[in-house]
Amino acid sequence: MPPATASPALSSPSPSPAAPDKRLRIIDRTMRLHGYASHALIETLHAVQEAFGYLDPDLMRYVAGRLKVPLSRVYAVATFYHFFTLKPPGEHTCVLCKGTACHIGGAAEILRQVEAMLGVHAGETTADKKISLMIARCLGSCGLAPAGVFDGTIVGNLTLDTVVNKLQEWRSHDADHRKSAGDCENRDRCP
Amino acid sequence: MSTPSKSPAEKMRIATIWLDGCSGCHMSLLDIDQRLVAAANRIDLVFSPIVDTRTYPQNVDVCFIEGAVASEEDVEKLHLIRSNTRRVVAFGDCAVTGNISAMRNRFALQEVMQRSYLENATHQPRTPDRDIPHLFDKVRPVHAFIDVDLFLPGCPPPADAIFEVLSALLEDRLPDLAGRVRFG
Amino acid sequence: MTLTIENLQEIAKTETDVLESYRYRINVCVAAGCLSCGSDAVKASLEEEIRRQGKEKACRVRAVGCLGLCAVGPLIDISPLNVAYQGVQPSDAPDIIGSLTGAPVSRLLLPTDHPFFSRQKKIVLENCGIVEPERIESYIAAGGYEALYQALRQMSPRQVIDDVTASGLRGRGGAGFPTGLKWTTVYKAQQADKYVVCNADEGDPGAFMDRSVLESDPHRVIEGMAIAGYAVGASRGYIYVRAEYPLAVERLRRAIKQAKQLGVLGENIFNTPFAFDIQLRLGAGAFVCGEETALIASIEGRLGRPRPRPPFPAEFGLWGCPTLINNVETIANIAPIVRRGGDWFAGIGTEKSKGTKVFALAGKINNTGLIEVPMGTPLREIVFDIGGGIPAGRRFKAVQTGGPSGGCVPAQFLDMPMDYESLKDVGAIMGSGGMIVMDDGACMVDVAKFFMEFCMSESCGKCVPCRVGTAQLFGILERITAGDAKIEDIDTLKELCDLVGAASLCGLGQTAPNPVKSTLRYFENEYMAHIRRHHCEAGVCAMGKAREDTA
Amino acid sequence: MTSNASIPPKPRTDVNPARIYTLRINGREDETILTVARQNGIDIPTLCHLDGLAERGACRLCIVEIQGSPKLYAACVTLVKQDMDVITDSPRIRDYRRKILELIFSERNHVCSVCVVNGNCELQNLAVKLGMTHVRYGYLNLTHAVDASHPRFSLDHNRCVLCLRCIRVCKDIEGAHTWDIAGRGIHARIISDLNQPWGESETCTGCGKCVQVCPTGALSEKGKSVAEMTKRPEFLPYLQMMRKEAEP
Repeated sequence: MPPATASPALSSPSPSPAAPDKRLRIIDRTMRLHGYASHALIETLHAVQEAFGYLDPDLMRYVAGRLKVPLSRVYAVATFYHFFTLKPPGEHTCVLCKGTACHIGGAAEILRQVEAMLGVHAGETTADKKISLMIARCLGSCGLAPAGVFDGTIVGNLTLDTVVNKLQEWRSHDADHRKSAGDCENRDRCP
Repeated sequence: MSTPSKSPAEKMRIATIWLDGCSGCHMSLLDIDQRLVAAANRIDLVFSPIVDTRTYPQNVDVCFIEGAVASEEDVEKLHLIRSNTRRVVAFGDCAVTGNISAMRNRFALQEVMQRSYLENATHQPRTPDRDIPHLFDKVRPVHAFIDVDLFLPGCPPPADAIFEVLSALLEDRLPDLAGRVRFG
Repeated sequence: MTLTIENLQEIAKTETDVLESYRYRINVCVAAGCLSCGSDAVKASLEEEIRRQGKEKACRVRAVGCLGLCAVGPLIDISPLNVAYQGVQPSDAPDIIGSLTGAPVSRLLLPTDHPFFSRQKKIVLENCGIVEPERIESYIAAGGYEALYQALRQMSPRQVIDDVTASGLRGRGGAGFPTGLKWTTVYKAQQADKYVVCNADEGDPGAFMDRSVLESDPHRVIEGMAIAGYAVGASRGYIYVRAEYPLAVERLRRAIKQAKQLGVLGENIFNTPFAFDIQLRLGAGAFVCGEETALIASIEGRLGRPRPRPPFPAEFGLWGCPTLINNVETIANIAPIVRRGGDWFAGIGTEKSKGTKVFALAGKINNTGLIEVPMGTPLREIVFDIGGGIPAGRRFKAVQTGGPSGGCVPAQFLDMPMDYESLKDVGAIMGSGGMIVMDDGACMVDVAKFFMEFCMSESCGKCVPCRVGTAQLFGILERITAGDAKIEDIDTLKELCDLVGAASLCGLGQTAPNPVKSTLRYFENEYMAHIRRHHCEAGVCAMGKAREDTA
Repeated sequence: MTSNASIPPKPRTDVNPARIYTLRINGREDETILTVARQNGIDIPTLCHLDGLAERGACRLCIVEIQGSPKLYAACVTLVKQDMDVITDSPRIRDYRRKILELIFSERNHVCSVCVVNGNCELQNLAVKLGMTHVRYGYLNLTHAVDASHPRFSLDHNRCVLCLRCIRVCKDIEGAHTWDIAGRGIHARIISDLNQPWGESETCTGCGKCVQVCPTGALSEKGKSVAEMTKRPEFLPYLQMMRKEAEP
């Protein structure tokens, strides 16, 4: 992949990949709010991930150019902090908490079984791009251990059955509704 | 099992062995050259790839172990050596660190076998599966399995260092390896 | 234009009058714990039911913060009836609203004389479950921002610091450094620009005290920071909060906005020259950013790798300026101390550990949730009286405090007072207040392995002892729990613990061996059983599998 | 085996009798312990330190004791103070240093015998200097790649000790900041730009400073075989001095 532009890190970035996006404006706003200072890097990456779901290389390049931060530094920050992900998430995200209380409550076994069921390791997305399986260090919901987050909703007192049911629901629900919900941008907000 | 102490006239019983190595350390041993001849009348080489003994004897004073540990068979040998030898010397980098032999550790054993016996084979590609010892997933140094009394690193260890160790053992003193050895 | 104390009092009065105009105030917990059990739906259905029964004039539903007993959420409490309900479902709304004038709904009743409530002493959490976290008026009605007024208008910075020093307050983030001393250092630093940072990067797995405070009483943190800013001479503050706490982030954002609108943040606060502004910074999933120098690096948008200290942040911190860094709970103690005086605070707790401590009870304990007790409260009282003991008739084995930097306290120390020194004596630490209770179903080697895996994956990788040492330690623990270890591995384990603890650059590495050291100290027999007999008494470790694989 | 009176105890080659060097500070307070020690002819081993680069205090090989404190201090980042008594060498420090070095060796694939800098390697020399004859910890056998995409240089992650000299020289001296470190903990590794192959880096000037300062064979010149590569980081203090001169 040869460099696309002559001075890449500092070139004025061509708004990038998927679409000429409203989402880019959110990112721009975050940077503007911080006066395009290099110390806004983490805040900006948060905005990118919030808007796009992950940190796309082209977007990292874009942010690097705007904030005048070296490319390698952007990549370093993006990979140092585990909250950031460089891969697009699946349609659904299942986060299992691996905190102490959840561990004592049997989270490790649930995770093991779910990994086996989905055929992926934590941090990966199923081949059909349907489900991303993630782990959290601690959700701070220790009173409800074992806990997890299913598409943004915290669920407590998990058992293997509840997790498996939820995952199967995602799978079958989508199989039934694939066509009808096809034009909806965010499936979960569809009526 | 106790051994009577030796009078100076008595010869020191020495053994050497190859596990997973290239024999380079043994070559270096021979590089001691004429000094070896001088030492010869105080040494009895009781077991070695370069002498014609089949079984490891008892009451060995010193064993030089060349090579890393890669199989069940190697471990059996090590235990046999350890229980019949007063002092064990890890002889050369493979014995001390795993060295070249352990470079396969980064790959799965299956991959390594595939590459060496099938992909790179020019004649009758076939993975050996009979009458050979079971290979470990990871190659490890000697001290991962038995106590080692002296480490003699180097690939190979220089003849001078080997001679110093031999002399020290004969003179019942600590070898002075400072400046004489290094890894590699 | 600028806010006066009269304005404040007026807001408080209006708020109280409005509230008292309702005959019943139904307080629904909307902190994360109860929200995840559906308390927002409960709130909606209660409001719907009130409309349906035409009781809008008599009842008001309030969204309040954490009521503490997360185990049985969603929780609601009804004042002035002094009735609390647990495990409330939306379908219960008709019964609840219908019973307001009669007998309470017995199937949902949560006894309010329950030791869980009666044995606690609340300072940090005094507003939790009382004020509405999303409304500044509610906080003001509870006496909020009076302490700030008092500090700005009636005290010199030196006097504020003297009060904090006299209170004996020590850092609640873990190390227990005297707060007054820290404030004094920043106060004395001769530099125009100074900063106050609130460390809300609650990273210890098993700790959720800070989360609850932020979600339930965010203005308390803002007020504490502003007072701190006045005392040390800083005009800007940052709250570094975990991105994993979206609700806390949202409520903090709202609270900061409200505070600015009202004028308790901004220029000329309470008509004084003092100006203070607070910004939020989101953490991004790195435990090491709880370390002060790493936290500063992260606020500056850099990699959260600690740097050697000295210089300490109090002298050389954010952008090279003197910086005061205090944890959420520490800051939440400030307003009450200013309001009621350092001596009052110093009258609570033990000789060297003053005040109260919030603990997050979790693990194998009946009443999981958040509690606040005076320092020095015996562990037994916490576990068995307040916590309600161990479920399913099992035996108490140990409690783990201090997370990955802490240790475990076995049963023989159940009568120990919970304070900084006593915990240190038995090889644990106070830490931030996470308390994981373990029953006889927990394998202590597995627990040690769990924490070492945590430290290994949270190590920033800068210094060798921590980066490689934790990986080596984890490897050995993995071999032990797989039944694949030799007896000499125990020596290597101890030796590595010593090395990593002594030679690592920052607190993460220096304390990473603690869970291993502590479990070795009290449960070495379990390690031995794993190694010698390939036996895990708790049945947690799958020892057989490893042996089959090698066979 | 029963012991026999005539057999001396096991000869141990992994420990050398240590002398304790104490350095008493009086005078300037703006220099590090390392600098003052070296000015006084006292040797303290280092790895991440390099004259001319900003200090990191990361490898921990230069740890020393300060009289009156139970803690250990990295000599490269600790400033001297009046009346400070520094112990730069003692059995305890020696023991820790050797163990730290063992940890480094256990981390990646440091096989000297097939290394391009065999005989000219700082890591290899440290093993000799600290009397480290073997590694008692299990090897971690991490799998890392080799990046040979650059026309003149190559990067073998397996030989990297994460001293970050390359990052510092590229950022502070060359000003390109091509290198940085991705990930964290045991998974941390050097990357160029957005984790692109080095040869495709858009910011690398190809100056080769990183190669010269690398203490091991991780960064090397192409075309060099085993033991053929030597590094010359001596240019650094000179460059630093000249840059300072050039400043207005």
